[in-house]
Amino acid sequence: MVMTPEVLTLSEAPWLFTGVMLVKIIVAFVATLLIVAYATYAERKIIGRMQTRMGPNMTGPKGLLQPIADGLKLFFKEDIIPSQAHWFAFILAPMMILAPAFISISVIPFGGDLHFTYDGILYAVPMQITDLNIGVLFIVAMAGLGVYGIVLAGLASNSKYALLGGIRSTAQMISYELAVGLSIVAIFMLSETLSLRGIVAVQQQPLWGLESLSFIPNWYIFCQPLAFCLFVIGSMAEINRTPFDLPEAETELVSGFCTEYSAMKYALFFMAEYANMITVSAIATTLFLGGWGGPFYGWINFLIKVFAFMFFFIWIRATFPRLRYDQLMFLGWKIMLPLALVNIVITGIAILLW
Amino acid sequence: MLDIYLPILVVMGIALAFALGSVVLSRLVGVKKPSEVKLAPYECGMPLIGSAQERFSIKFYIIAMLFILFDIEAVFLYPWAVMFKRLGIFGFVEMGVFIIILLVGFIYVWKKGALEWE
Amino acid sequence: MFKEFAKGLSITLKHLLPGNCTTVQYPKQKLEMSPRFRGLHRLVPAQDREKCVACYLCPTVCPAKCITVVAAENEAGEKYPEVFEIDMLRCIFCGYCVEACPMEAIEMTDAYELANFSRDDFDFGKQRLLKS
Amino acid sequence: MSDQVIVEKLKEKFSSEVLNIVEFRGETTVTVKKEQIVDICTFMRDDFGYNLLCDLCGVDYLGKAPRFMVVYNLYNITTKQRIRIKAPVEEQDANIDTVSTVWGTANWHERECWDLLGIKFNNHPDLRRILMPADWEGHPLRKDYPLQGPDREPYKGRLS
Amino acid sequence: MGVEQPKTLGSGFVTTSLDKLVNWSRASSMWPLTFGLACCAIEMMATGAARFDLDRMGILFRASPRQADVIIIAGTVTKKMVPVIKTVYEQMPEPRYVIAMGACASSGGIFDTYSTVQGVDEFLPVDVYIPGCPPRPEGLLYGLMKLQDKIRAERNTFGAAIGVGDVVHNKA
Amino acid sequence: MITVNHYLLLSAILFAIGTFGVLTRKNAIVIFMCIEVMLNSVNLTFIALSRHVGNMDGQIFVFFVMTVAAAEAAVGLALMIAFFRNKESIDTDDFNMLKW
Amino acid sequence: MEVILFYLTASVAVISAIFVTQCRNPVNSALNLITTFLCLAVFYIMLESPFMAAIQIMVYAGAIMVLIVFVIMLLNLGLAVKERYTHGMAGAGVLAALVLFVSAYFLGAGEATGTGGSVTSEVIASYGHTELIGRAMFVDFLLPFEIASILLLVAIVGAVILSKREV
Amino acid sequence: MAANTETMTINMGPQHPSTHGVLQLILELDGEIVVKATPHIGFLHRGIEKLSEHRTYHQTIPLTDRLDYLAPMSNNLGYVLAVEKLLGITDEIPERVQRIRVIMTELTRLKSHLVWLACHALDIGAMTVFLYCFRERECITDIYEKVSGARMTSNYFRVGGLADDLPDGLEGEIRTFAESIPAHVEEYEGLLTGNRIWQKRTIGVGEISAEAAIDIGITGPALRATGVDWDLRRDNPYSGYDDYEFEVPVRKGCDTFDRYRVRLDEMRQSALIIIQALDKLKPGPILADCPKVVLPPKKDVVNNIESLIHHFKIVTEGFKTEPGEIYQSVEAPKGELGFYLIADGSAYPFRMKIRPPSFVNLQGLPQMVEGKLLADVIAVIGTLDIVLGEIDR
Repeated sequence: MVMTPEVLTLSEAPWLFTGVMLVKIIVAFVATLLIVAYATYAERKIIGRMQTRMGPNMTGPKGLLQPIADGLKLFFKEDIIPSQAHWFAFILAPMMILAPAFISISVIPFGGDLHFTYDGILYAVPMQITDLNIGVLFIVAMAGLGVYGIVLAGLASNSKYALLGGIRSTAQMISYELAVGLSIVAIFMLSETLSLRGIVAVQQQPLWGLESLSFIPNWYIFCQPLAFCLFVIGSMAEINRTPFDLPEAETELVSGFCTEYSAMKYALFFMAEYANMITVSAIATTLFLGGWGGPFYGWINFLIKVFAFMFFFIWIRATFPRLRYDQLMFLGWKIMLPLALVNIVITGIAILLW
Repeated sequence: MLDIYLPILVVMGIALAFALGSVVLSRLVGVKKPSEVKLAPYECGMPLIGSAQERFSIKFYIIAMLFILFDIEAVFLYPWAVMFKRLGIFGFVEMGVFIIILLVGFIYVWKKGALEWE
Repeated sequence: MFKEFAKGLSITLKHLLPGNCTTVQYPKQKLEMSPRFRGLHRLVPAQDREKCVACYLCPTVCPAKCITVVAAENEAGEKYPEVFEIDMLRCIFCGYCVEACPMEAIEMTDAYELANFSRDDFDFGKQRLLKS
Repeated sequence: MSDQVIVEKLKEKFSSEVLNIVEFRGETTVTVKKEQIVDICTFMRDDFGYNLLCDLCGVDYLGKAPRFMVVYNLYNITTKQRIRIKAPVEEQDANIDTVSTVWGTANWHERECWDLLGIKFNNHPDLRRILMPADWEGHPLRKDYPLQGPDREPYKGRLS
Repeated sequence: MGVEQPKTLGSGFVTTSLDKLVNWSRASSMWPLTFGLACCAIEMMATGAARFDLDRMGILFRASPRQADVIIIAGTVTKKMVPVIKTVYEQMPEPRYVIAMGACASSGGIFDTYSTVQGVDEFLPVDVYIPGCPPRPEGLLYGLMKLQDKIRAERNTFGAAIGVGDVVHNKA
Repeated sequence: MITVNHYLLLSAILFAIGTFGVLTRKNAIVIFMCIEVMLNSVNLTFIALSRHVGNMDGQIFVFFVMTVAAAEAAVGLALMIAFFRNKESIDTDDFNMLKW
Repeated sequence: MEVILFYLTASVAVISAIFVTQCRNPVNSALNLITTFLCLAVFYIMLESPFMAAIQIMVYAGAIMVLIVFVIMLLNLGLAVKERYTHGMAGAGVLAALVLFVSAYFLGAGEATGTGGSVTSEVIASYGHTELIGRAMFVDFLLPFEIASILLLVAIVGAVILSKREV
Repeated sequence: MAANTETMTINMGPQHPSTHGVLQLILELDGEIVVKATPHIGFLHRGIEKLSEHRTYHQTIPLTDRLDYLAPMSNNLGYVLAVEKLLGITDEIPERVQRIRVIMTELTRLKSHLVWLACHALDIGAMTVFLYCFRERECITDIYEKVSGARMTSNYFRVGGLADDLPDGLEGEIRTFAESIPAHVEEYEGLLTGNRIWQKRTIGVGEISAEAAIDIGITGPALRATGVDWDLRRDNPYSGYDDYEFEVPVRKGCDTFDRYRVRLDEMRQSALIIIQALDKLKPGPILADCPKVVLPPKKDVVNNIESLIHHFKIVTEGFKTEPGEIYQSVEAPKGELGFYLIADGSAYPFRMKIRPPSFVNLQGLPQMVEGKLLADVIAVIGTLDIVLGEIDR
């Protein structure tokens, strides 16, 4: 006999709800942390290989303990707060940049429903920390908050490099936030929802609603290729990855906004970069690649797609030089922004004509 | 309401606790040997020229300002996009007018050279 | 434009494939030194003593002035260096001493693992140079 | 135009200025008085096409009078010819006019010359020390300046 | 005279293991400052490049002294450069190490002249000297491994971190 | 039980704080921020009342308030910068160009 | 639960709002103002208006405050600005506050997330807040919406003119 | 007053990742735009010119290695040629010596250009090119090591010849390497030349006209990228360069991109020259027949008392030259490297002035970057290919 699963709610089963929630959060959090740690390792390995060298292989077996050694070392380093720095903002900045990245993870669906029976009742629990009906807006808002980390780092450090790096970075991030924010509007026109879970659900239908094409999933990458390109380029810029890594551009601004940061606070910046990379990959997966849909079991599909994105980011980093600041702004404002608007108009016309 | 937002609150708490905890713990266990030079701002090893609190170009400000205005536009676009299929051609024209008016501003800014750096 | 981007990407991807790695894993693998490599000096021993006859050519020709020789005479009336010392920290491994030595009494080995903790560890006297 | 012809013409124009002409290993060196050095250099540049000032340096002939010599190595990119001009400078109040107006490159060369040899270049736009720290005392390339500096003995081996 | 025993956490199993852990992390993740002075800097770059690959040992070059652990003085130190090096070194967080790479940094080398400092140890506490002009990349790698040995031989690193006593340097 | 009055009281408090700030501070930027506090307190009132009466109008109003706030921020701060360039100060006492 | 959350957030909001007015350093003021905004977003969520909460963060915290912080950086007001205070008009502020308190008091208590009117909690839950906003905005408030674009246009032009170098 | 409140002075270097050593630049920035750039040098001033006055001609050779440490053999060559000219033995240098010198200096040019490209690309953010270039550079250092015994400071050329002959089998290795160069250059070009980002970063950046370049004295590839067709190897040939057929790459763009392409073309030409020289390489003596200058062969020293005395005399006293002064320049990878030697008849140079190309080229930096963006400064420093070792000496 097939039972319709109950939705777990706080009011009906408070303890179970809380327990499941905590388990989900902890799993997601630990997984993210692990991916963050090993993303640094993977990046060093992959870029190393692309550059005909080995990458870390002397710390632990195959160098697998490298991220842990780095983390521990930074943990035990002396923490310098420059005397003329605005100490509160100086400490707040790395947290402000890391926290939004982690918080954004909480609305991303990793997989379909998980069914389990407790106390004789079949429950369906989505593999997602929580599904907001404004999920995408939430992420955009969090990305907006992430800017403060960099602004404050630049402002608080009382160093010219940090100031310049912070300012550059902020201008860059907000410019591309706009392009990214506008590029995904076309998705909502198609999906008619802002909930990430809803968007994934729409993408699991056959392509363009045609049953004959059912072997191709209705991923938005197929009907919104322009939006996808804009999103990927824009988010690369938003998370300061090469070729948009100007704020940290070592060869210009030493370390940009984190020039004055040492020890664990620097580690947080470092982690935030990779956490942001994961977040962005996860969002791109959800919005354009059909989330957890695919040949394997839910979250495995999801992780494969996320890792593919991350590999792409790493690959780009190994290949391309860095843009110049004015070119970056040019690209953001004069190319991506109009293109995003054009994309919206085209999508609108297409929908109206369909 | 709490059903949905409680987990976010918890995640927020955990994320902040993690960030704060690691910073504070690291500060506690790190060696502390401050000196005047160490706490001075980094300047490639040279004595400071001028103050780090110098001003920078107005252009950055223009970028931030434009961002606000276009951000508002994006904010208007979200509910519109979600409602688009239900609003139909009417909604399309409506937003078209809105975007065109804003584009006028954008083109003005472009022509004024506020987006140029050289 | 996209063609060029793709070209760049393909070049890096090609190198990702196994077999392109050029790393020599130093402590495990070591490169073979060329026979002419100018590493740590060595005083060439003769039957019962060093070949060196303390002719002072090497300290004279040394551009870094890092060789100290004090000559003495043994019972047989042969000149020998009572002190022969090279300040390894100052030595620039130019090979002039080897070139100048008429007796071929000094040569350069392929030892390059010379790093050490303090200046005192670089006390390369006659005995140490004979052994190296 | 061969070197002889150029030298003859130079002599013609600045007969009172040219002190000495030497040829050594196929290179011509003209020694001139320092007073009209800018005019001579401009003349060399404009009339003979010596548009590249390869090198400018000072030499300290300690014990001779005049003690210093400022040397200009000129090159003509079109005819691929070189010529050398030297101008003596006395030890007392060592100075000479700058040629940075003739060739821009002289700017740093002259600064270096001032820095290392203490020859002043009149009308130089920016005569500061270039290689040594701004507060350095003495001019190290002078022959009477000890190699190791005034405050240190030369290194004589580990044992000393 | 009576040498006072340095204040430490003791040498119990736990403290020793913690020390080992901290030492291990420090030895496995030495980030040098991107700081080249002269010829040796090129060999330092070559060491970082594909054939010798410093990244294998977990070594990344960091541009800001705030994030660096090791300063490799690679090249001739001139008197004009001394204040700069001092400042940069001072701005590195503890624990910090100094490697004098090459003859010039170690002792002045061939440049026994007015403008050159005769060895960086005149003003910095050098941990490892690497002779050579310039040393081979393997020489630098060997020097870095020597430094790792030195770090691993340190005692009371954990104690010093939590504010009990200072690091005791044992002979490696 | 949180009633609409709670929200209204809170927004009154915030408004008062904002007003106080506007009236006592001299730093134009701080005054600007205080104005933002006041605007937000009004927004809170709008939304609370809109929910109270079960009508979307208030929320739409908030939307427009935000738009106006954004425009105001852009223009206001631009004014401030323009002023600062002339006077090297953003003290309101120096805003005396319009004094009669 | 909700009550605790309300009071907690409310107190944070009020305290940070006070700090906004009292901090000597504009940077601190700005940081506190961000906190106030975030608290208000929490209230909006409690009032079942998640879309408003999101745009509160996006527009206020994410955009307007960035601009303010930029200006603070731009004008180099980061550290120790000497400032005079006037307390002469403080009385007016207190008076304003009193008026508001009284008016709030006389309004009478009622359900915050009301059951009355057409937009009930159930409607929001089923139809979606964003959709409701969209409908209201693009059907009922068409003209203000278009006028908003003109306002933004004017703001763009004004701000560019004001901040251009020639002025 | 209002005008200068918006500039910001920042200090780039001496400890900065992209100043290629210890250059210090004081930049006045208006936003991202450089209003004024002032280079400060001298942080690596080691006193080589002064030191050479206290070393014999022979002992000065290792000093020249350390001038432009990216191209040690070019410096060796310049110095050795200068001393040979001073001694008047230029015509007595055996052909094999000249050929080997050409091979080694062209390898050096490749080596220097590889490091330049590596750093230039890294500065602009293409870090993979850096590693590829160093991979090829390792081949050259291997050749260096096999020839001279050191990877960098070769100290291989001697006045009147070479320290040693090429080891057996190395000719083949050099040939293989030289033949592989075009393919490698293709690879770098694949990553950079066509890449839009690279083009955007380099085209029109750091422009300087030919007139300005000559006025400042810029030489080498930087001058050739402004359209001036001048190469000392062809125009004032030395060491038998007139024997080879090669093109002098010239471009007219005056910008960073053209400087980049000129250097890449030079790399290809260098490979051609190496192959030609290898083709023409015949066995022969590796030292000139000038017993007063060159050391006698080692086996004679041991067996022949006359040679031994001779050996002692040259080593202890050094060789003496006629008094006189000469200026000898070579086309180093960075431009015209000149040695101005004054001899007073003793075994020591009376005055050695080095004309370092980077020193002069660096003077053009302010002109090239003022009015440009901060990131362009990095690109321009990279494209000037400066080496502080020879700037500061």
